Amino acid sequence: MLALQILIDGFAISALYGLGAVGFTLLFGVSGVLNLAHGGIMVIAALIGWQAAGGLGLGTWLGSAVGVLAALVASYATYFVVVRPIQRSRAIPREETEIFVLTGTLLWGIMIQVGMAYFYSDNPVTMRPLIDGVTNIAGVRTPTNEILIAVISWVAIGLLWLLVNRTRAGKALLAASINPRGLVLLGFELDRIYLMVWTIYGVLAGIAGVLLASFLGVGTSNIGNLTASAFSIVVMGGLGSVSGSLVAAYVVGYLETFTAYEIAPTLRPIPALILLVLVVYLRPQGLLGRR
Amino acid sequence: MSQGLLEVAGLHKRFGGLVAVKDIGFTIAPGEILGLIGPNGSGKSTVMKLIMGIERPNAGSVRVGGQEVAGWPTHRIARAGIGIVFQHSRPLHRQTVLENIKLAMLPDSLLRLAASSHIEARAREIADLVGLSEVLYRHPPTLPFADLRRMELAKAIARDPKVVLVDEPFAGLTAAEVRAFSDLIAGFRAQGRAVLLVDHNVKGVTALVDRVLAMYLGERVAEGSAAEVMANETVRRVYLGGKIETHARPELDARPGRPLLDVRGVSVLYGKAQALQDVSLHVREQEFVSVVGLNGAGKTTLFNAICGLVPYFGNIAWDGQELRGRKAATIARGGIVQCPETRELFGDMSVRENLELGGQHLTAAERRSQFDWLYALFPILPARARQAARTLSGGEQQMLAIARALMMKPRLLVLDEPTLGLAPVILEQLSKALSELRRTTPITVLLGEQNVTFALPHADRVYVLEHAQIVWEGDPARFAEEAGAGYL
Amino acid sequence: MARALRSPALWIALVLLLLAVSLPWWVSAYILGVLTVSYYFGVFAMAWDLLFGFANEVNFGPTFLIGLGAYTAGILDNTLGPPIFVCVAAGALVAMIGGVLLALPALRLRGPYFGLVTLVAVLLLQNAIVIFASVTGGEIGMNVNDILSVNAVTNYWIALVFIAVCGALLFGLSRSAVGLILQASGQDAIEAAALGFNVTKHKLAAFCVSALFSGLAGAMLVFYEGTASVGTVIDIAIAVQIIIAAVLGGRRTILGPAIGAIILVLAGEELRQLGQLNTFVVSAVALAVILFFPDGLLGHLLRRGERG
Amino acid sequence: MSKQGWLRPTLFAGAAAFAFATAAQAEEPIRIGVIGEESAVAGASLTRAAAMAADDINAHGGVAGRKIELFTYDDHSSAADAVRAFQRAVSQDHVVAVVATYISEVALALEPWSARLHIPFITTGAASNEISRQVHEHYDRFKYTFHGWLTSAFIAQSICDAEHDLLVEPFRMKTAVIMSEDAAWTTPLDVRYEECLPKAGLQVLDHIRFNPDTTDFAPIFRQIEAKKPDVIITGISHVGVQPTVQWRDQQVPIPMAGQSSQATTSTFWKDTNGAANGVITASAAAPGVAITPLTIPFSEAYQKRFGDSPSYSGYTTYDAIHVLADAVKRAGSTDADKLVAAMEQTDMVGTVGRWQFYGRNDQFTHAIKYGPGLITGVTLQWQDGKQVTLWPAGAANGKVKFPSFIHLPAASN
Repeated sequence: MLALQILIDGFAISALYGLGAVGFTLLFGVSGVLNLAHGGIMVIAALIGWQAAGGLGLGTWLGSAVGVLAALVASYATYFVVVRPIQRSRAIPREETEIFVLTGTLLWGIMIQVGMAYFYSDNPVTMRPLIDGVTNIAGVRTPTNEILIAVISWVAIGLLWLLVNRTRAGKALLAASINPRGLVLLGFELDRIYLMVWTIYGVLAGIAGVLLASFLGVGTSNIGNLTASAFSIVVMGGLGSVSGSLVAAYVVGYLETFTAYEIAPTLRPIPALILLVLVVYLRPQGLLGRR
Repeated sequence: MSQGLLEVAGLHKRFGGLVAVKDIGFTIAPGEILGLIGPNGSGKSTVMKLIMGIERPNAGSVRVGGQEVAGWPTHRIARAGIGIVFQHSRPLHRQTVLENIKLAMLPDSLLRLAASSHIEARAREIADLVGLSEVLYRHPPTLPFADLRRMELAKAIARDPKVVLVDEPFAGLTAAEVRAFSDLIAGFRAQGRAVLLVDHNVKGVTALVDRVLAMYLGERVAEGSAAEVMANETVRRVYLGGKIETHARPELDARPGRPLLDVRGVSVLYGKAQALQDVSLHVREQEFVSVVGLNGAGKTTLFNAICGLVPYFGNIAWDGQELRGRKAATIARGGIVQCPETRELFGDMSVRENLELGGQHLTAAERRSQFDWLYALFPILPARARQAARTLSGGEQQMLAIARALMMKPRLLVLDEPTLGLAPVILEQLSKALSELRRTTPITVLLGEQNVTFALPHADRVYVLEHAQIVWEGDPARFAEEAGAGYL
Repeated sequence: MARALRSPALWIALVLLLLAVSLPWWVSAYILGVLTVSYYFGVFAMAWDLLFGFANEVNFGPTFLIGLGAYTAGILDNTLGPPIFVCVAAGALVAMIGGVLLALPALRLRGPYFGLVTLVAVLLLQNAIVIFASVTGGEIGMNVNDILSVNAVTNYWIALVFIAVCGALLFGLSRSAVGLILQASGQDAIEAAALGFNVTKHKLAAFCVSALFSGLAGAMLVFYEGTASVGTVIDIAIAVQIIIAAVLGGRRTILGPAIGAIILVLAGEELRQLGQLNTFVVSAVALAVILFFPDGLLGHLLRRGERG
Repeated sequence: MSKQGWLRPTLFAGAAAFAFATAAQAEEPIRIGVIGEESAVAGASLTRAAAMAADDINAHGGVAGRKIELFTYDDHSSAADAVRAFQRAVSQDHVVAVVATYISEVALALEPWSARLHIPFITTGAASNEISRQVHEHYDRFKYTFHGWLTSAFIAQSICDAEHDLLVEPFRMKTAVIMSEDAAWTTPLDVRYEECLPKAGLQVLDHIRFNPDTTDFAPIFRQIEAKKPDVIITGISHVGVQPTVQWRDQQVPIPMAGQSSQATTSTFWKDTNGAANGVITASAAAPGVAITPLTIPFSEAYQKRFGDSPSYSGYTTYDAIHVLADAVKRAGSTDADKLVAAMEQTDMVGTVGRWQFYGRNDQFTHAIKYGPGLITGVTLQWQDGKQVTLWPAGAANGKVKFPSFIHLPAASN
């Protein structure tokens, strides 16, 4: 019974973690960027979606769409205002671009956090559930919304998989993550590829954001944690490895849920953190990473 | 065995499956200079790293003045008396030349915060010796390339090592500078140090070395005086190959009208190193033109300039139009397709996927016909279609790389070092494929090679590139007697 | 060392120092109070720069070291209550141990991986403090019984002397033989080793020194503010501020980061009228600096000097 | 760059000093510092209410002819920023007293400074017992600090009293599970819960503390359900929206009562999309509830001026300013020690009840007195988008009402 509960509760939250992390890792894989404004972009989607749905009365679904759109815009802004200028700057030595992108996106994330807090206060908000009511799974009363969220997350991830492995554009994306130079030699414009990956990233982060708002509720004060957890999950799974991130997301999600049930709700985040340190230390390339 | 300052014996190094160094051994006596030569991928640089402890040998011994140092951490080996002059290094940008030299003399201690006084004086002496006295207080970023190399040399001298390893001592230097450096290195002999010069070919180091050891594919192929090694059969085969047969088609170049590709006075600078100097060449429709030259001569740079991958001075015209300012991808789509020496395959993707990416811009029908044609040209590929490119053998990877490039239906195929590190059997297959290509299609090819046997049979015309300049141009048939010797 | 005297950075710093000395006679106690805090931040930033600028290790968690120092000192003071300087020393010591712990992964991991470990270290410390609330006061923090002084001017002098001494030591170190070796190791470990330097040893030392000063400053800050809390000495936001300060002032200059920190704190205070938006403005400015003067303010000046 | 950094403020200081010097000839205003945080609902109410209080007082001729002048600062909920703001208020803006913060961490960080700088300081929202304990233990050092809101212990007490009247009596509830965030302010709260809930007739079946950063509450609710209590007694402030939403989504059949600070804010219904329906929480006051004759006028005026209703810290701050003004009047001076002495004598009716402070011999020195006829706080419930007051009976304007998914003991057994 308890095991089943953990199984069910852990599933949706893990799926959400996964969805949040997948875009992040894809972005790194293809363009080598670790976007520390990640949490900020998710929260933009959540807050604007919430306002569109409630304040502007567009309803949950339309509102969510608006939220995702907002995240997309934010993702473009991150690329064009922060990341690309840094990558192209002559004044920044090649070997230091990485740390500069990290610092830059970090600052950008703070700007987003404070800016959003200015308009929406730092109270967490929640989208109305996409569907109301609860479903009884073998005696475990589960919000139907939670099930739907897990489903949507997986559909989104599935679509991503199809895009990358079945479409021409996706193949190019995959190729870029393996060997960008080779791609240029075949006459592909890397700029287009990057634009595409930032688009995908924006949409994924947006969906994750609105789902989070509808599932658990989210506010500007969560931004730090959201970024940190995406970062850790991605590193744990192996930077750039999509499947790795998914595995890691479930490991973390279940570990947290299990801790909350079996050990103590106060210790919820700790085992995951310790595990992360161990993984990074003993297997720096991550669970499924190659290097 | 003779009492040498540096004694290397039975050195072995494996990287995963491939054996990079196989049972290499030699001795260098005090005041002796040994040249270690071999083409790229022959493992000579690895040998140097193994001696210095940058890589750990799987087996073998390295003795300095009788002391076994194999497997030690680099800094202890250095303290044991081995110094190295890197080809590329990153000096301290915020410190002056003088400080950079002093750095090399500091003790490896956390407590000695201030450098002792005599160091200053010594550093100045060394600076004078290598000819840096003019620029003592300049910062490295503001120095010309030759002076940077001088500084590296100075740092090595400052450590007063018993053994000095020098990696490609003359790369990127002008004739005058080469002379100056030769004298400095000769100076080591006078000081009774043991010197190991690592370079691509004998020619560069003949004047300097007492003995030469030639490597190929990780193995020792010859040892002896420079003259002996140059005369050695195997060495000749490695560099020149054996007997050369050629079938040029001079009529092609004789045709009137403007050439398809026209390179005029192109120069390229890497930082401060002159990688390409006022190079001019042209390629006509359907011609097979070979650019032969050793690694580091500038072939790859030339090709990258043509493909828009590096900035250059001078002009490159494609089918009458200036290429300057076009993005690499645009040029590639415009018909100039490069198959680089690094191959740049998509390792985790299947052979078929690699080819499909090459044919992205084709219609489905075109792609199908291309597939059929290429699969016929390289029969091994269809058998491997589902396999990940990473898992292919070197030869198969090379064929895939070429096939992928051809998939794009190029008007000009730029083929850079296709033979790099490949076994003779594979070379034959590649060679067949090229002649096939030449016979059956109107394609134009610009081939860069250091392996002349491979390059010449397919060439209508040959250019020889040396020290960033074109030094010879002409009919492959005349190559052997006119350029061959100078080439070794 | 001879050249250290020729360094423009040193002269800029000296001029600013003289200025700082003169302040108590003509600015309000409040501004002295703000500067006092900014000086401790200055030391944080300098210690961070020693790791990043010289050893080339990107430490996202300087507050891990600072927090260790601060809380050790605070807890010691509230329990055994030895003289303040003993508590501060203890804090510095514990921070140093923390530094070694941090160095272990650093010597194995590269770039983002190490960065993440430092980040996690902070989160773990943060959680630990909440869990052991009985001694640490949990997230609402702890008041320490003793403080350095109530008098703003006295506090100012203490902080000024502190930053001056730390600055001198760190700057001297960075220009000393060891500093050179460290810089070489950071820039090209292989070549440094080939010159006969034990890179591991020097990097480890760098971590210890950086940790030592972070811990010291952290402990001092506690005894100045009279409270230690997650929000004031451990929170990631503080770490970010320190990093911004270093980048703003100019990495690899030791003194630049200190100046950056002071500017940052003052700016934050100046813009207090903007309420919550001041953080936004400060971050935006910092971002602009990163984009347009990646060398930072002092770094920019020095670069000019070198080119000339 | 750094030059103007410190030059500019000095100029301000100089100018300000000059201005006040001249003003002093006439009636020098009483300067009071207010430290809040704009981006938090409670923090914003705090500064706004202070402004209203000052305006009201000044409109009625000020204090013995002296106007009240406020200096407002934003501390971003950071102790460090608050300390700096406090220093600025004292040494640059020369305030005579400071009203600040609803966050215990910040209040505790400010307390030693009010002691060092001898500046009376009232916190109008923090709950930690520590604040008044320190005053009690080191009276001479900390006597300048006053606790303008119920301590955790008294919040717990008022909740026990309220739940007894609201749940135990009418619904025959017998058992409860305590669910509180693992924070310093809840430690004393829980201690008092443990002892007063049984007295109130609710046997405590279990006691769950969780990490304040928790976002997924499903496990916690399931654990609680397994215990089959009649009611969940909360002690949450850092979280609020999330547990409430999941309580609704998961349709946890057990009512939530106790202290949920976020639920006292007017935006809570919107933030939770109505999941708040049926949530019961303690608060200082509620809109449209006449705890005293002053309550409604204030909340309506606030509503008119700022568009939403004040959170609990708004009411207490509004009163605190009046308490200060009243103390200044009685002390006839702004001298810190005289002021403290006067404040200790405070007996004044405000918007949340009748203000008195415990003396130095009471356990909670300088905290406001709790009890019927003094200050009890109110207990309210979200019903269809409105906060309905249920307790104390005198102020009640509605009855307890639970959403459909709640099983009441009557039904269940």
